[in-house]
Amino acid sequence: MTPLNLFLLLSALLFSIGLAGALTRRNAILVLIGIELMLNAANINLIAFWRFGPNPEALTGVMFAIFSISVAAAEAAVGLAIILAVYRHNKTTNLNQIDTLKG
Amino acid sequence: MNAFPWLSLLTALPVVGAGVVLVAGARSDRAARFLSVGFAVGALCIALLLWHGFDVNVGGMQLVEQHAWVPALHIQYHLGIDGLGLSMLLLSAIVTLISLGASWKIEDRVPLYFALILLVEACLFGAFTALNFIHWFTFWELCLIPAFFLIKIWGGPRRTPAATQFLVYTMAGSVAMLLSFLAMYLAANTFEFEELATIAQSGRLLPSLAASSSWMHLTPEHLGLVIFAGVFLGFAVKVPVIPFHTWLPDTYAEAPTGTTILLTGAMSKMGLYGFLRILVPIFAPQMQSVLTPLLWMAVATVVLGSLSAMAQTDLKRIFAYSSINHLGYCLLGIFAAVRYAGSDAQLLTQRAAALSGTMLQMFNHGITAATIFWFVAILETRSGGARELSDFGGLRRNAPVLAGMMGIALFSSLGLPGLNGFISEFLIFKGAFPLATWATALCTIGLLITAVFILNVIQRVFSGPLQERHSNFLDLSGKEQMLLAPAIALMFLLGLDPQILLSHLNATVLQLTNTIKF
Amino acid sequence: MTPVAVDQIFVTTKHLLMGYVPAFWQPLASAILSVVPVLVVFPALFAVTTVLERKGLGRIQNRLGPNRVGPFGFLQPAADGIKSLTKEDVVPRDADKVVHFLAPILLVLASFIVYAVLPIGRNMVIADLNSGLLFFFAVGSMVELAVFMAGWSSRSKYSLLGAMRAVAQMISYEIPLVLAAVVVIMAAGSLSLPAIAEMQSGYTWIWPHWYVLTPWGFAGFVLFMISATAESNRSPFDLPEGESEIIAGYYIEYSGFKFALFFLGEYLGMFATSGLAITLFLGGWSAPFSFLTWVPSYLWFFAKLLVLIAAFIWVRGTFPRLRMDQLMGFAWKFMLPMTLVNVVDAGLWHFMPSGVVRGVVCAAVIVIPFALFSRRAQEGKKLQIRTYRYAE
Amino acid sequence: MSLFFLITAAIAIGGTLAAMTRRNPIHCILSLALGLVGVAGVYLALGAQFVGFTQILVYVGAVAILATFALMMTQGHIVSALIEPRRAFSRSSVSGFVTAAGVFSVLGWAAQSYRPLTPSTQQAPAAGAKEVGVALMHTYVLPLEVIGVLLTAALIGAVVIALPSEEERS
Amino acid sequence: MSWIVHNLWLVAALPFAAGGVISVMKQRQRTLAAGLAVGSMALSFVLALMAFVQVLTSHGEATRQFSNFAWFQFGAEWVRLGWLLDPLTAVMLVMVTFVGLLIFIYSIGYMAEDENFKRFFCFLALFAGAMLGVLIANNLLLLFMCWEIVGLTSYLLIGFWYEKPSAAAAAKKAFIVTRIGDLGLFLGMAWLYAQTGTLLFYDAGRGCLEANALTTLAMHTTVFGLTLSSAIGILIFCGSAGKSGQVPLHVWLPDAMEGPTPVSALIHAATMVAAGVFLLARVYPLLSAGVTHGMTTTVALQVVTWVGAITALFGALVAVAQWDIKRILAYSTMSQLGYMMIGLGTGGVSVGMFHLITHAFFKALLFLGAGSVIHGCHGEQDIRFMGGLRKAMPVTFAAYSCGMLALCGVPLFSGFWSKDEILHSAFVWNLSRGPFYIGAIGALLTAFYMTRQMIYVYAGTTRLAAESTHGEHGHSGAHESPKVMTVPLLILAVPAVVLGFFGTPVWPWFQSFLEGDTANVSFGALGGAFPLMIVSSLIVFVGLGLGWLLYGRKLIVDVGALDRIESAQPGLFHLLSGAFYINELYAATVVRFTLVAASVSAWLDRWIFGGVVRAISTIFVLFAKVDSFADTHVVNRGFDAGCGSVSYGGSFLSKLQAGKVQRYLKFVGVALFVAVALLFWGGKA
Repeated sequence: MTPLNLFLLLSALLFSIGLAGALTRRNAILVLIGIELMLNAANINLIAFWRFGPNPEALTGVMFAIFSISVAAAEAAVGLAIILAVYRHNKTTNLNQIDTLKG
Repeated sequence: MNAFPWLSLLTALPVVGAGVVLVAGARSDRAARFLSVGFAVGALCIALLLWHGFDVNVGGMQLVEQHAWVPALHIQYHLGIDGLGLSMLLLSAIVTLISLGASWKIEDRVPLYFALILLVEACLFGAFTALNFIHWFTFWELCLIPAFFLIKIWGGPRRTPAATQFLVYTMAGSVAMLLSFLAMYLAANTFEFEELATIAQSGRLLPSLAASSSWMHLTPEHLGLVIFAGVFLGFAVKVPVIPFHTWLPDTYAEAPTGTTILLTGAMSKMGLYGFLRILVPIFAPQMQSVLTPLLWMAVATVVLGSLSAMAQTDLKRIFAYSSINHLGYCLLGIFAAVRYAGSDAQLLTQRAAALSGTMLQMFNHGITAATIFWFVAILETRSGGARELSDFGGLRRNAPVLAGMMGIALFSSLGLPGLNGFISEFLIFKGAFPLATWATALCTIGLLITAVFILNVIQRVFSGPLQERHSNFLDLSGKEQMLLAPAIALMFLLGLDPQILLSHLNATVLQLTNTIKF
Repeated sequence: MTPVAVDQIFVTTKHLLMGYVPAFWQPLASAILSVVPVLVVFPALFAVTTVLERKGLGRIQNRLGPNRVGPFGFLQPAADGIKSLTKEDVVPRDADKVVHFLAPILLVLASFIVYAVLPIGRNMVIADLNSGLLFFFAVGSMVELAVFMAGWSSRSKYSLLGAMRAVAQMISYEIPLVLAAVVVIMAAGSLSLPAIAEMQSGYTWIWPHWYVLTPWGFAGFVLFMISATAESNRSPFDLPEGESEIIAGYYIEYSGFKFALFFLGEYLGMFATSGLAITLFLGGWSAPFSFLTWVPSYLWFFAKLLVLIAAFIWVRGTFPRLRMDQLMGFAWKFMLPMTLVNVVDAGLWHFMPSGVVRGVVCAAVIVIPFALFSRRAQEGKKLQIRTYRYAE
Repeated sequence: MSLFFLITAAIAIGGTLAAMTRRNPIHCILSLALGLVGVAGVYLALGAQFVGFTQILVYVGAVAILATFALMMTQGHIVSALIEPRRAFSRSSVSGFVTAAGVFSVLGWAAQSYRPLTPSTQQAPAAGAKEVGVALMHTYVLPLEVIGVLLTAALIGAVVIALPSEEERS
Repeated sequence: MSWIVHNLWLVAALPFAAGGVISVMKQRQRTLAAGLAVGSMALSFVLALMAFVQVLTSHGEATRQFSNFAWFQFGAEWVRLGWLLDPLTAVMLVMVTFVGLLIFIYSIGYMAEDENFKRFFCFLALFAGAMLGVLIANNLLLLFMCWEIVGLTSYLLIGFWYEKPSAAAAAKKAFIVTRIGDLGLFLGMAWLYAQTGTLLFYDAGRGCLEANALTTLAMHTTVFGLTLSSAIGILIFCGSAGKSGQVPLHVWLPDAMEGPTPVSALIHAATMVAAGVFLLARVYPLLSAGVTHGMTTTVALQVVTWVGAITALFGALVAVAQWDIKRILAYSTMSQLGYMMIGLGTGGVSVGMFHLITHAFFKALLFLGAGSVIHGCHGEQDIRFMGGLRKAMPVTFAAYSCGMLALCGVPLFSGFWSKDEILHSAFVWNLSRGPFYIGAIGALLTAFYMTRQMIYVYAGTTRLAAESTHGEHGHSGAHESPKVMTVPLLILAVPAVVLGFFGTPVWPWFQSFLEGDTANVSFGALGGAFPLMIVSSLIVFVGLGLGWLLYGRKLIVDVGALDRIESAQPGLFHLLSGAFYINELYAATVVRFTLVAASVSAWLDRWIFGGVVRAISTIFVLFAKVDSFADTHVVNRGFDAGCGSVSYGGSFLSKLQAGKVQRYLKFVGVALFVAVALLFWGGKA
């Protein structure tokens, strides 16, 4: 069990927690939060691999994490805006009641 | 002088100006006009400062600014000027002022108009200082956008098709050029003009082209020709070279006259600048191998341009074609200069003469054509928009000063000695005659026809009995005379002492002369 | 004792004390030795400030202010403290008790943590992080969360409204706040606050190298202070508390010591942002003239801090409160563009050769847009003395 | 294996677990903020100081606040409506937990059995503001610009999407 | 070198400066304008005299002095300009400044009533400056520049009464026709420059008219077997043919009489048209380069001679049948210019130049006389409406007679000596006698048409009162002109009579002067020339007699009466009066061709070049249409059919699409589980 494995394990755990939340919660906002959590777990992976990787001077993992955070922020903004719009339309954020995409 | 990024400042100034004009001009059209002139004067001052600080003994680039832009693609922010670039900067600055002067009477959406003009100026500055293809190409294309809107919004009755034609046609040329440059990038892995020229002159370009893009199994020579044709097309449309000129008369005629001034005075020089900066150093062997058709094109541009001008009755169309004709001489000079001349010192001198003449002609034509269109704008304003030859006649009675000053400008365009046009045409013919004898001899027809239609304009507009409806035609006011006088004075100055300009161009000419290798 | 020794007296004392601590405990001891003085000094300053503010406002409003407790009322804070400690701690029945309890704590905590990176004197900083400024803003943003928690957990319309107002306002003004600070980062090339302060500690003849003395620095300072005022919800941007509309905003349902904690948190935040402004623009702990360097650096820091606090008080006593739309419009239409222009200006400053020309050009670049924006802002508005018309 | 890492990892796990299990969404968001602070701590433990502070600034300062705002603007006024019913053992929940557990099992197994091909350098490299800035302005300038465009687009897009439509406003 | 050589440019610069100053003056500052112009011209005259004296007092090589300077650079080379003082320049300078000065003075009277008085003097001064610039230039480029400015001022002056459409058209015609010739000159110049690397005439052995360059030029042959020097010479001759109104570029000269009469006198008789001859004289070394002992002439000189001969005859013939007093003189000028060309081609510089100088004086005299007549007759120019002016204008008549006799070549008058010398050299030309015979016929015709004109204008009684098409002034009767006009006439009459004595065969001072020698009196030379003198005198008298016979015996009284020749040979007369219909020929060929070419070019532009562009755009539009057609009718229809079956299958799959986002996510999660599991267990195994 190296430190790297420990970080990866943590990341896997956070990822799974996020996934569980995203799968079981009914509130769209919380589902979104779960997804954010999964992104964070991925970021931990990036940083960990950077830190314990063969070439940490390149800062590749850090850069990737920064960009990932930026993208996550953008995603959150747009996602929440969409939830707002959907709420205005359906008067609910319960995902069980939002199924207009039904085939 | 060297540490400070003067060229960036020069390019940025009109952009800032455009912003300020837009914001501050929102309330008062007058403020917009004066502010834009203020910024244009500022740009001219910087250009003059550059002129003053320029080292005339250096043939290469000066005031170089070089920073990595997108390092992964070898795109650089690379600025610099040599004599040619410097003269073009000065020309752009002057022509912009003339354009602003001629646009003074614009009443519709004034701040936007003047801001767009300043944007065009910025793009011109950018294009004339850029030394990296991507950087240069950005400005080259960016230039079209304000020009497009200027035509589209303030143009004549048929402005929409004209603007569209202008945009699409020049875009088509640019796309061809872009493709060619991408191919060269694949081969040479650089967008730098100077590096490309070095590679081409050492003969390494064609083999690597063939290696990197072996398209349809062409031989390296043919591939080189195809690449050359792409770049040539881009410039040929811009200059324009007959038969790629059909956008020009419509555009010039429909554009507001202030814009026409910019188009003919400065933007058409972008094409010739490209010929001298890019085509000649990189593609001299290709040009040499298709020299005969090229010379035919130059002759066609000169002769057909002038003949078509003769057949027109609309003043703006006449001078639009006249512009084609005058730029044809530049083409003649450039094409003659790339003729294989071995190492005969005598012929090298001819080449230098042709190139000097070409650069001088670019400047002179800019000044003269811009001034003539300014006069056309004045005529147009005073006659309530009339531009047909038959609308005028005998104006000299009411407006002797206008007739005199416009006459000087017209005779300058005709190539009268003592005015600026003559020296450049003489140098071109002097240099081109021994290098491309028959083409040069044919081009003299153009000189004659030019005289015919210009005298025709003078006769139809200023001579003969005065038409009834122009009985209240006003002569130039004192203010207008003051504004026009510098342009006229410049014509005399350059006609009598061309050394002013040539001293700055000469080192560049020598360098260019020596870089043409086969 | 030499001036240097006086200047470094706290540092040397700490090192001296550290010598008596076993190696294993040294990190902890060092932290305690650094943190405890901060925990003592700034609440004390809070106490002094409240009485100063009340007296100052009183003078501005042509009354005396507190004058009953102690000489000139200077023991008023002590009285207030005792009062708030002994008051009943009321928690609304419907309130979310845990969050209601955590909110003031988080607020004060966040306000305290930011002092970790603030240099209050030469070599006097708790943690010299190389991303110190980022740390400051990152932790500062937690305050918003605390405010929201307070407002939401109270289950009261007023407090929720106040919280939403406060959060919207703080988010809006955080952008100009950070952008105003960016110019300093550009100039100093560092995010470390001690390094930024060090950069400004030189002198030309007698004049210091403070950033506030450059065109962009001056503009940045003014913009920063405006944003900081809004960020700490102080007048004239104190809408979240707007007594006349929502009584006291997000801490309306708090009482007793929790209420006092909110008060403390607000003032600590104000001190912290003022301290940051001092560090970024006013040269931190450096003396204003080269011949005054013998005065210990921490004294300079606190002197500047007091001046800025006085300015806050003065502003509070002078300006009327803004309307919500004015507040937001001001943030997005004036502050944001101006800070962006200021960033450009700082870049220009960096690339131009130094000299009078640079000063003039850079000043013009910031003054002209300022004139244009403010004229644009006043367009179509009749500016005249308002006559109040009472409700009919 | 520092104490610091253990504490932050515990905060992260605890916070996120709470975020995903609390019934009151506000509590969820607040716990999430706590959990993400923990994650930021993990970053710090890994030596990525800049990323850590950025994490706090972005997630605690922006995303969490944004989420609360969204919550307030959807059902914030009805507190009871926010609270989700207890239905931990409904069919869909169980299947969701099972899926997540399955994913965790494979990921965790992969994580603990991973062995790097090349050994790591022992010394943690500097990843402070300066280094990150230099890298952003040189090697990663194109991605940076792309991200800038993306954020601008997201900003505009979010505003446009969230704007009430014409008839709703009138 | 003396002061005057260094400052020779002042001669040209002074009138230029005067012109420049006048151009910016107010319209009403008439006296000042005239004073400035005349004053500058007088100063130039003084300078010209100084130059003349300078040349006169120097000997041998020193007679040719020059001063060069650098103008501008291209590449490694500099273009250098300079001025030159040699006998040719000196003589021309004195002639031009003297005649010019007199004509300036004359103009004060002639133009007194014109509202554009100031502008007139401005143009005159500019013209004088440019003309003097042509004379002093030591560089073909500088010469060409001044040459063009001369053309411009000529254009401006012909079109001086711009409101008259005919004047404006004539001005344009003059400029364009001369420019055709100038283009030849331009090309010749470019060629010469390319070959010799310099355009300086004399540059201490390196000039293009000096031995080194000429030897090279004469050695190489180029197109049509011409030597380079001849080919360039012929191109240069194009220029001088245009300027000097030689066939076939003569058409502008008669039309140029639309300008004010002093202009006709100054520009189109005395100076500018002579500039063509001067140019040839200047580049004579080039034209004659390669003349070996065995051969006396070159192709270029032959061309010059024959063109001159044709022009001489042509002008004389046409002049016979003209009614306009100035047109007669114009065609006469053409004819005389032809003589000069013959002289230059056969006899060399001195022969041609001698006639140029004498002609300048007597033709200026004749034009000014004609101007005086027109002035006296209130603007009437048709000789049929004149008559009997001998009594009304005695001074003019006397002066005019001198000029007429000199032009006819009556013995002892100046024209006699110069024309005789031309005929002599043509006679001894060893290639052909053709030019001599043509010249002799021309001389006969000259005497004839001048007699006709004299009789029409001065003899008999006045016909001015009769119904006139032009006499809108309403005055009746002619009057003598003011002193300011007649005095120059009288002054000019003197050289018209006596100038010839400076170049008689006995004492060929002028010829020697031009060649830098001193002249000796030798009556022996007379012996060789004497028989020819007798013959030419006879020819002149025959011409005079013929004229008197036809017109003098019975004077014309009726305005509408037919000309004597017209009544006898109407076809011939109309051919002559229509100037052989050359104008019409040009209109039908060259001009029409150009116009057609212009419209063809415009058509090309519109339909071919533009058409291609339009065609391409149409093709694209067509493509788009075809595509959309295919889309709607082919693809969509087929697609619809296909879709039916697909949607049937899809309806089954769509059951999976419950629209529940989380269900999708669950699928993804399961997929992830499976994928990772496969990856690890499958990949490791």
